[in-house]
Amino acid sequence: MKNVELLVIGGGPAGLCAAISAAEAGVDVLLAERDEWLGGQLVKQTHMFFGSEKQHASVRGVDIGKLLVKKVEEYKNVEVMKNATVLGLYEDRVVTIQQDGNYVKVNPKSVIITTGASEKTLVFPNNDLPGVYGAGAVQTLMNVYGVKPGNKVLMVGAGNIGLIVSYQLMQAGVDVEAIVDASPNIGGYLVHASKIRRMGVPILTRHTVKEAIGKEALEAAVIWELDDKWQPIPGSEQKLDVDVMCISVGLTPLSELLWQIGCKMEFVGELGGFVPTRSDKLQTSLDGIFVAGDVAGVEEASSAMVEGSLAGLSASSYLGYKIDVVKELERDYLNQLNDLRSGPVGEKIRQGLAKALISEQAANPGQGS
Amino acid sequence: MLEKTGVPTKEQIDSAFPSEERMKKGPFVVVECFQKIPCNPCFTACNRDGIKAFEDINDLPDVDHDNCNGCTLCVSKCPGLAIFVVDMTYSEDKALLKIPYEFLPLPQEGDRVMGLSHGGEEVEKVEVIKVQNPKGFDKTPVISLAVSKDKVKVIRSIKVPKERDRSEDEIVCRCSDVTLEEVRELIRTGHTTFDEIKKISRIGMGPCQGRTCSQLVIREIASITGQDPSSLLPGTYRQIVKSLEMGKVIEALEKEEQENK
Amino acid sequence: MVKTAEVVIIGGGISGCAIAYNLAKKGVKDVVVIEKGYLASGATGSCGAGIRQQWGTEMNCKIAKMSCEFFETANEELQYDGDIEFKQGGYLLLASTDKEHEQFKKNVELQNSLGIHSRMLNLDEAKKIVPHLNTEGLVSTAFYEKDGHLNPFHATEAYGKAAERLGAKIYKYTEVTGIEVENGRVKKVKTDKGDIETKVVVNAAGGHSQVIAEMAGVDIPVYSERHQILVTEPLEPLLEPMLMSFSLNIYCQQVPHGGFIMGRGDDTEPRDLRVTSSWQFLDEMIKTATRVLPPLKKARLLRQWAGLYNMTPDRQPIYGKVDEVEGFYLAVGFSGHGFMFGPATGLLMAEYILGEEPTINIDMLGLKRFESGDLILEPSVV
Amino acid sequence: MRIEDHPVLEFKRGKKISFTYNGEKVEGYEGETIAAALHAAGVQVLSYSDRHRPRGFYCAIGNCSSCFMEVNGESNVKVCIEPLQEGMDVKTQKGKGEIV
Repeated sequence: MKNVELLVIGGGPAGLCAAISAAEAGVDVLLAERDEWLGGQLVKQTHMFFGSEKQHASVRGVDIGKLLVKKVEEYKNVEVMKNATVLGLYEDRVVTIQQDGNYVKVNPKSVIITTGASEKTLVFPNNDLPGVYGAGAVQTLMNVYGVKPGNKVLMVGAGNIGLIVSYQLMQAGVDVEAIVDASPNIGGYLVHASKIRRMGVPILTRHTVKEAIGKEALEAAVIWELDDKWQPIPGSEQKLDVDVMCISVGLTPLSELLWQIGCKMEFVGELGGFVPTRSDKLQTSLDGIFVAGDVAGVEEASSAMVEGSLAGLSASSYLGYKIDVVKELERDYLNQLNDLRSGPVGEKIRQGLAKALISEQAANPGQGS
Repeated sequence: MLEKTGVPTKEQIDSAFPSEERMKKGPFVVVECFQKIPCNPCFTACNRDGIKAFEDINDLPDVDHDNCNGCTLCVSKCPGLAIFVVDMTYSEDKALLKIPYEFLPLPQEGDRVMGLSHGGEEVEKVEVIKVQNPKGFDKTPVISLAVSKDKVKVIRSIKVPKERDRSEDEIVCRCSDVTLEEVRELIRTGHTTFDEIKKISRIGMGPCQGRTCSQLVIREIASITGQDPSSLLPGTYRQIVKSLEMGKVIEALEKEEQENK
Repeated sequence: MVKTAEVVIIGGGISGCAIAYNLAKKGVKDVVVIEKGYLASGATGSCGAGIRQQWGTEMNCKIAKMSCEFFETANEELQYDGDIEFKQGGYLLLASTDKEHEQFKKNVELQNSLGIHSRMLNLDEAKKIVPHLNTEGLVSTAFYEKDGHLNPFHATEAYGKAAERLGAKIYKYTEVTGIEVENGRVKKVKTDKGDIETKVVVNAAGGHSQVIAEMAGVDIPVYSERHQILVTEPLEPLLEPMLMSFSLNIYCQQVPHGGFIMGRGDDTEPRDLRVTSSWQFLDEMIKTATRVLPPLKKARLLRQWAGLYNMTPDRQPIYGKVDEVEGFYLAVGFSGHGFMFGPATGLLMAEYILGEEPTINIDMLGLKRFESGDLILEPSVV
Repeated sequence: MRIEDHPVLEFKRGKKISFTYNGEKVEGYEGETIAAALHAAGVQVLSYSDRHRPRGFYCAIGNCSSCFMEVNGESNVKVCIEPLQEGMDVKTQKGKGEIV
C-alpha cells in the first residue's frame, strides 16, 4: 500500500488548482484522474470564459486546461495518475483505485475530493434509443475525438451547457434544429442564447420532448408546448426530423465518495442536489477531507478553480505546512469567490451556499483553527 | 326519439330526477329505464326499499327517493347500465356523478377526461374522483366524476384517451430496464424512498450504481407523495464506484505479496 | 397511528412480517408491526438469502425444512402479485478435510432421518453439477437439490402485504423509542410517531434485538457483528447451486438476475452495530471465490455491503417468552439464518403466543437454555 | 462523420488502425475510444438490453451501462471509455455478459 500526503481525486479545474496550490506549499500530492487526459470538462470547452483575469477570463476553456496541466506537470512533488478511477473510500481512510484496469490501494493523510458532477436525464417514450445522448457525451465525441454525433440535432435544455453545446455543434458543422426548454425562460447566459439565435436556431421555451421515434436508432423527435402549469398542450405537437437528441437538463454533484466515507450531506436544490456541509475553507464534516468544485455545489468552472486553490491551501495547513502568506492568499481566494458569485446571476448560488456552509469549528470539531 | 336514436328525451330524463328539495339533501339515484322489459335486479340489489317492489317483472323501476340514499349498490347491477348516482351537495360548484363504465383503459383517479352526453357529444372536461372496481361489481366498474352542476342531466359517459400505452418505452433504469410506470406503481403502493424502490425493483443496483436513475426516481417520489425533494434521501452509496474485474484484485494481491518477500 | 393493539411486533424483516401474517391469519385483529426503515431494510435485506436444509442440529433441520416447503408455494399462499424468485438450485457443501467429510456424513444421516434427502457426492459427481468447480484441496461434497435462494425484499413484501390484507397494520419509518413495563407486564410501546398500548410485544428486531430487549429491561445473551457481502455484475447463468464451505469460509451463488453474491464470516469483527464495508473483506473474499470458482476472475465486482448477524452462544435462535416480563416475546438471535427460518418463525411464534398446539415444539429454543447451559452447538455456520 | 475543419480545435489523430465489428473490418484511430471509432463509422447500436431494447452510448464517460459490448471475447466492456487497439474484435452484446 502506498502512503501519500495528499490525494486529490479528480483532475478537472478544481483538482488541478488544488494540486497546484498544495504543491506550491510543499505538499507531496497524488492526483488521480478518471480520464486519460487532465483538465476534466475544460478540454471540451471551446468558448471563452467569463470572470476576471485571475480566472483566465476571455481565454478558451480548452486553453485554460492546457495552462493548468502544464503548471501541474512542472511540480516535482505532484504525481499524476491518469486513467485512474477511485473505487472506494473506506472508514480507515484507505482509498482503492483502478488504474488502467489494475487495482491499487493508497493511504493518504488528507484527501481533496473534486469529482465534479454528473448529468441529469429525462424520461419520455424511447428515451433509451441510440441517438439520444447526454450533452457531455456529445461534447466528448466531437471536441475530444473529432467525431460528429449526427447530422441534425434537437437540444433539450437551454441552460448554459445546452446553449454552449448547441453552439459547438454548429461549429462542428452539425445542424441544430431547435433548442427546447420546459422553463418559461432561458436558463443560461443570454449572450450565449443570442449568438445561437442569430444563426437561425429557434429557442423554444415552455416546450419539452413528447417522444423519441425510431426503431434501432433515433429517426425523429416530437416536441410539444407546455402551459403555465407545466402541462403539455395537446395539439401543439411538432415532429422534428433529427438523428440526435441531446439531453442537457442540468448537473448534480457526483458525491458517491463523500457518502461512502460518511461526510455530512445536505440537500441544496440551488447547488444541484446533495452537497457536503463544509466550512468556508472547504473542510467537510470529516477531519482532513476537503471538497472543491462541482461536487461541492454545481457552479461555473471559474469558481471551481478558485475553490480548488483554496482547498489546496486548507489541506496544506491541515498537513502542518506553514505558509507565510496563507492569510493573504485565503483572503484573496475568498474575495475572488465573492466576486464570481455577486450580482443577480449569483443569487441562487449565494442562497444555496448559505445552506451548506457551517462554521469551521462545527465542520471540524477536533481541529481548532 | 329514444326509439329511433337511443337518446332519451329531455322530458324522460327530467322524470328520472327527484324534487329540488330532495336533490339538496344528498346523493340520489337516477334510473333512466324507459322501456318495459322483464328485468328487476335493481330492486333485488337495493336493501333499503329505495326501489319499490315490482308487481310485474316488466314494470319500470319506481324509485322511492325518501328511502334511497344514493348508495350505488344498484348501479353495477343494472344490465342496461341505466342507473346513475348524482350528489348535488358534493361541492360549491360541482356535483358528483357516478356512472358505470365497462371499457379499457379505465381512467385513473385524478385524470381529467372528456364528459360525453347521452348522444355521445363532448360536453366538458371532468375530473375523475374515484374508480371503484371491486369483485362485487363483477367487472362493471363505477366511475365518480366531478361535473358542473348544470351538466348532471347531460353527462352520461366519458372518453378516456386510448393513446397507445407508451409506458413500456419510458426507461428510468437502463441497467435493469425498469420503466417509469413500474416506478410510479411502486410509489403508489407505498414505497416512498429511493432505497425502498431500489431494493424491490433493482433500480440503481446495476452497473451504473444509480447515477442515471436516482434523481428521476426522487423526482417521481416527490411529485406523487407531495413531499419536498429536499427531505428525500438519495439512497445508500456503497463501495465500489465502478465495476472491477476480480482477477485484477488477485493480480494486485500477488504483486503485494512478492514485494513483501 | 393506532393507540392500542393486541400485539405489537418490533421489526419489519422477514420474522416480524411472517409473525404478523400468521397471527392475523389466526384471527388476531389488531396486529401492529413497527419498522424503523422500510420492510427488509435491516438484516433481512442485507443477507445472502440462501435457503438451506442441510444443518447439523435436529432443530435447525426441522425449522429449515418447514420454511423451505413454505417458500415453494409462498407466491400462491400469500397471494403475492410479484414473485419471490424462489430458485431451488440446491446447496453444494464443500468438505476440505477428512474431519469435515465425517461431519457432513453425520449431518446427512441426521438430515435423511428428518426427511431431508441430502447426499454425499464425490468430486466427479460434484463437477457434473458445477463444471467450473476447482476441486483441488477438496475431499468430498454434500448436496441437496431442494435447497435454494430467494429474493428477501419480495419475500418480506409478500408477507407484509398478506398481513395487511388480513388487517395487520405496518408502520414503516417509525422507530421504537421505549417499552413501558408495569408490574412485570408490558404495557406500552413508545415510538417517535406515538405510543401504542398493548399486552403483547414481540422482539423481532434482528441485529438490534438486544437494544429492544434492553428497553424492556431484559438482558439477552446475544450480540451483533457485521458480515459482509459482495455482488458482481449480472451475467448469463453459470452456477446453479449455492456453493458453501465452512473451512474455506465462503458461500457463493448466482441469483436469477445474474449477479454472483458471495460472503464470508470474520472472527475478528468487533461486536457492534456498524454496517460499513471494508477493503480487507474484498481482498479475502475475492481470493477465496476465485479459488473455488476460477472463472470468477473474469467477473466484475459491482458493489459490497454489510449486514448484522445477531449471534447466540449456540448459533441457534431464541424463541419464546421472557419470564421476568410478561407479554414480552423473543424471536431473535438467528445467528445468520433468520431469513431462511422466516416462515417457521412466523408460524411457530404465532402458535406459541396464542398458546396453540405447536407444529414443532420450540421449548428447547427458549431463553432458559442459557441458564441451564443445555446447549447444542450448530456446527455448520459461515 | 468525422470533423475535418473546426474553427477552434485542431484534431491530432493518431495512427490509423483497423479492428473488426461483428466480423467486418472497420478503421479508426489510435487514441480514440471504441465507441468514438464505431460512431465515426456510422454504428450507433452497441448492445441490446435484457428486454431487447437497442442501446447506444449515453454518457460517454463510463458512468452508465448503456454501451456494454463484447471485446476480444470479454463481455460488459464499456466501449465509451475503452481505448481502441489494432486488431480488436468487437461484437454487439445481447443481454447479460458471459465469463466463460
